[in-house]
Amino acid sequence: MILNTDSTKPIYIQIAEWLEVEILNGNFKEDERVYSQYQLADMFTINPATAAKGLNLLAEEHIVYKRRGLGMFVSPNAKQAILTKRRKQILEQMIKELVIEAKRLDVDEAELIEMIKNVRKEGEEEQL
Amino acid sequence: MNSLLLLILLFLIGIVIISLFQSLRSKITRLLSWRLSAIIAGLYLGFLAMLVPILYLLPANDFIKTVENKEQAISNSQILMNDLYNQKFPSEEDLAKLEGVYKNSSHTFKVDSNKLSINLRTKTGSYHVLIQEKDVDDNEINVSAYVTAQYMGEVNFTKQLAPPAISLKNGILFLTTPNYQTLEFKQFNSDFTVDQFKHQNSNNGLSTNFGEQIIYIHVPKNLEINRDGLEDRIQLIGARQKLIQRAQ
Amino acid sequence: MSVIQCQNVTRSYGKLKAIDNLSFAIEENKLTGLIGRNGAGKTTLLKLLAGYLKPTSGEIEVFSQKPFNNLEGSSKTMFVNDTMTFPDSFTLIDILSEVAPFYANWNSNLAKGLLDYFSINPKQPHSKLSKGSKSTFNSILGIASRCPLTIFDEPTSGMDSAVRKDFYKALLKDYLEYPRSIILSSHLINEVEGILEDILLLNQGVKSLHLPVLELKKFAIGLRGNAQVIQRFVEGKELIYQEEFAKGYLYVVLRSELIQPELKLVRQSGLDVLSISTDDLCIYLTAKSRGGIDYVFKRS
Amino acid sequence: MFLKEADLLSFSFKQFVYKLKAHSNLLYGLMLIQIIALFFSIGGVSHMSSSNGELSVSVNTYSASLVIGFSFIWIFFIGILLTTKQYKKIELPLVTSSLSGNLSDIGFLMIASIFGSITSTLVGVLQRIILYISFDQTQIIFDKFLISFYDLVLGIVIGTLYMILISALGYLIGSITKLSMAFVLIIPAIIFGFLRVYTDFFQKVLLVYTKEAALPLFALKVLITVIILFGVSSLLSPNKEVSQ
Repeated sequence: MILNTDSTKPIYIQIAEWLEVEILNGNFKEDERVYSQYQLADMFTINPATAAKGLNLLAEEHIVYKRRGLGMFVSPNAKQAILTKRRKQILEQMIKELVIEAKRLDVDEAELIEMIKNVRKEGEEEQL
Repeated sequence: MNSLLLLILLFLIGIVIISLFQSLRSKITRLLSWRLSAIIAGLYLGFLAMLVPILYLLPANDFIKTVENKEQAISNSQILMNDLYNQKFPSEEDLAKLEGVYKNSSHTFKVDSNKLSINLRTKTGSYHVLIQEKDVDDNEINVSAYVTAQYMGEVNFTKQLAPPAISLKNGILFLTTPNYQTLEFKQFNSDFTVDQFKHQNSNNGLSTNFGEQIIYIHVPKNLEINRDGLEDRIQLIGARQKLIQRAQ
Repeated sequence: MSVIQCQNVTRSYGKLKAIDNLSFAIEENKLTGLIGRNGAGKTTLLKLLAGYLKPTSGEIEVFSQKPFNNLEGSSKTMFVNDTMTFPDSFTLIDILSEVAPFYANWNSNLAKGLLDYFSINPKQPHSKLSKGSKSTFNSILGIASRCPLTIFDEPTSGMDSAVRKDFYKALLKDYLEYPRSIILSSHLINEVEGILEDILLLNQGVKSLHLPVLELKKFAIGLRGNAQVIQRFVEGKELIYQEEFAKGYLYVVLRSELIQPELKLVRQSGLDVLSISTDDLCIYLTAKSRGGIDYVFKRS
Repeated sequence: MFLKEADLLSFSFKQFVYKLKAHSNLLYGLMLIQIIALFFSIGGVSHMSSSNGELSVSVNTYSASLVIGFSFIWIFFIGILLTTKQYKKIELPLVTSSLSGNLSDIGFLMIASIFGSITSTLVGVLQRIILYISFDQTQIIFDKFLISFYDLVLGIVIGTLYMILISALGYLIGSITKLSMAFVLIIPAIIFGFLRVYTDFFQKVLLVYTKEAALPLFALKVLITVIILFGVSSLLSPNKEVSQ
């Protein structure tokens, strides 16, 4: 996995997000040990301190929990926590930007909803 | 001052060689790893070390050996010369026995005249001619050439001298010194490092001791001897011989 | 425990002060980047730390000892730079085995493995290597020596980008396996940023900042928009960088803490709030004159 | 915690081994110079002849003295060479301090001196064999043709002592020149100047060594001088920064 070092998004957040995706995809089950900071550092060629920061971010959000001496484990309800967080933070932020952009482009609310519906429909068709 | 100049010259040669080598080195030694250098060093050392037993095994029979008693030989020669100047003449038997004196050559001639004159064609004054009358008249002239000890440094080269050419013609005995002779020797010295600690005064100035030649001529009884102009170099030993023997 | 402690270190060459009153400390087992532009004094500082040079004034302690002419210090320090010389009588593979006895933690397999991986012919002398291969080889020595303090001075100069990436990967992997204090100097921060823990930014011999990389991201913030509006917010505040990119439009960079309380207000007044990449931040911090290259063109 | 002296010695020794391998190719210089000296001395180092009117006797004297002398010059230059930047630079990637660097240099010079002395003395044997083959053997004076084994060993020991002394001198001169390049000009000027003005004094100093006929005393003199020369060289260098 290649990190985007040019991005203004800090690497540790990219790490945290990547771990969240792994959990969402079911690659880590509840109470399963996630990668240690050193494994992450090795995998992404990043400083272990950066990796640790990413893990701590997840710990603060109770997506993972620490067992002393054993490492970080996926919290029960981690998936739910991620979903909630992402909905709350990321989706809301995106929608905010979407609304602002729509305003700039003179797209009214009904039109915007219609566009969203269309995109969703296309996505479902592709999946089939 | 001269040796200082030589030293500086050696120094300069050293500099030139080393700097030359340095510039070459960068090109050559790329190929020469330390392993190769070590091997070459070992071979060089081993080769040189191997030469030591070889040196000891070399047959040294032909070498000039300086085992003779040089001091004795030289002093014998000197005493002999003194005796000659003092008109004390040894008999030929004594002369031949004397250490350091070497018989060069001997000739026998038939007398071809009732007179004998001597033509001494020598380049140096180191020829002494002794003429002794025999007890009998056997019509023969016996000529022997002797040479006293000759040294250069420790090397006795007495035996390497060519004898004078001697011939008799019409009552004239020709004594001719040989052609200019050159003798060469090779001497090995210990290195200056060792010299310093070998308590010997190895002053490199080798002293040379040229010897003298004595021509002993036995003539038949009653042969007339003509030694005009050469009285000091040609001595007649006759009746006086016995006197000398008694004195000894 | 501090591995390196510098107190008011100055080092001058004649009148020029290459290092000017520098004080900092580096903790054990950290991977620190020494960042600065060409001529910022990076190499001088590293030579001071490695004990090649003596400070003109001030105190340097490496492993609690003065590094200059210090055998014990030298045994714990490896200084990789592009002037390392090895005798021509050694091939590269010889060098690896000859240098090994000097360093207690030397990892011979790693050294040979890396030499093999980077496919440098091990049967040639060091002086025949190309610049890139030389850098690679020296870096291999730096990694394999596993010295408690390993210093790399511009280790990647001459390497192609694939080798660079591999080198950083190798360095990080070995660092994870065998943690030690590493200083890595570079003028290209975005290349090393990821693997660093701390950054020491040097500007003309003076310390610009010494921070964990993670904090560097939040260190400064950029505002963009109407010049008059911006002026209202930044009045009296120290700016790191400022650029008038179009008439009436201004782009300024300043320390985040100065503007943090008003950030909401800033956003509401229609200004763009931008985060600054470490790369840009370092450029801004070490710029010779405020305004950048554009300033030169505007003046002429 | 470790003993610092043991540390210094162990690192100096490691450096010495490293340098022994690193500078191994300096040996070719020695070999070359010895071979050249051998060629020069095959003609004889001195020639004596005397003659009277009918006879000229000459003695050519041979010895390996020239070879030894050339080797002395070689070691002198090696002494200087080791102090040069080019040669000092190889210490840098190693664990080093100026003292360990000096000690390893001294170790190298000693080995070089021993090697130089052994080979140059043995070249004397080679010379004898070459001359034995090429000359009429009836011209060779037996005396001293065979070097006694004792003389060989003695020659090697004395040669080694001299070479160490000379290398220490070269090393000191090199170390002084490292302080400032000005000394490159000043030192020869001083040496030649003093040689002219204080010739007697220099000769006396030289005689202290060359006229000492007691081996233990000579060894002692050389040892003390060498310690002083190397000591001064070592004292000169610690404040020297590494310039590249």
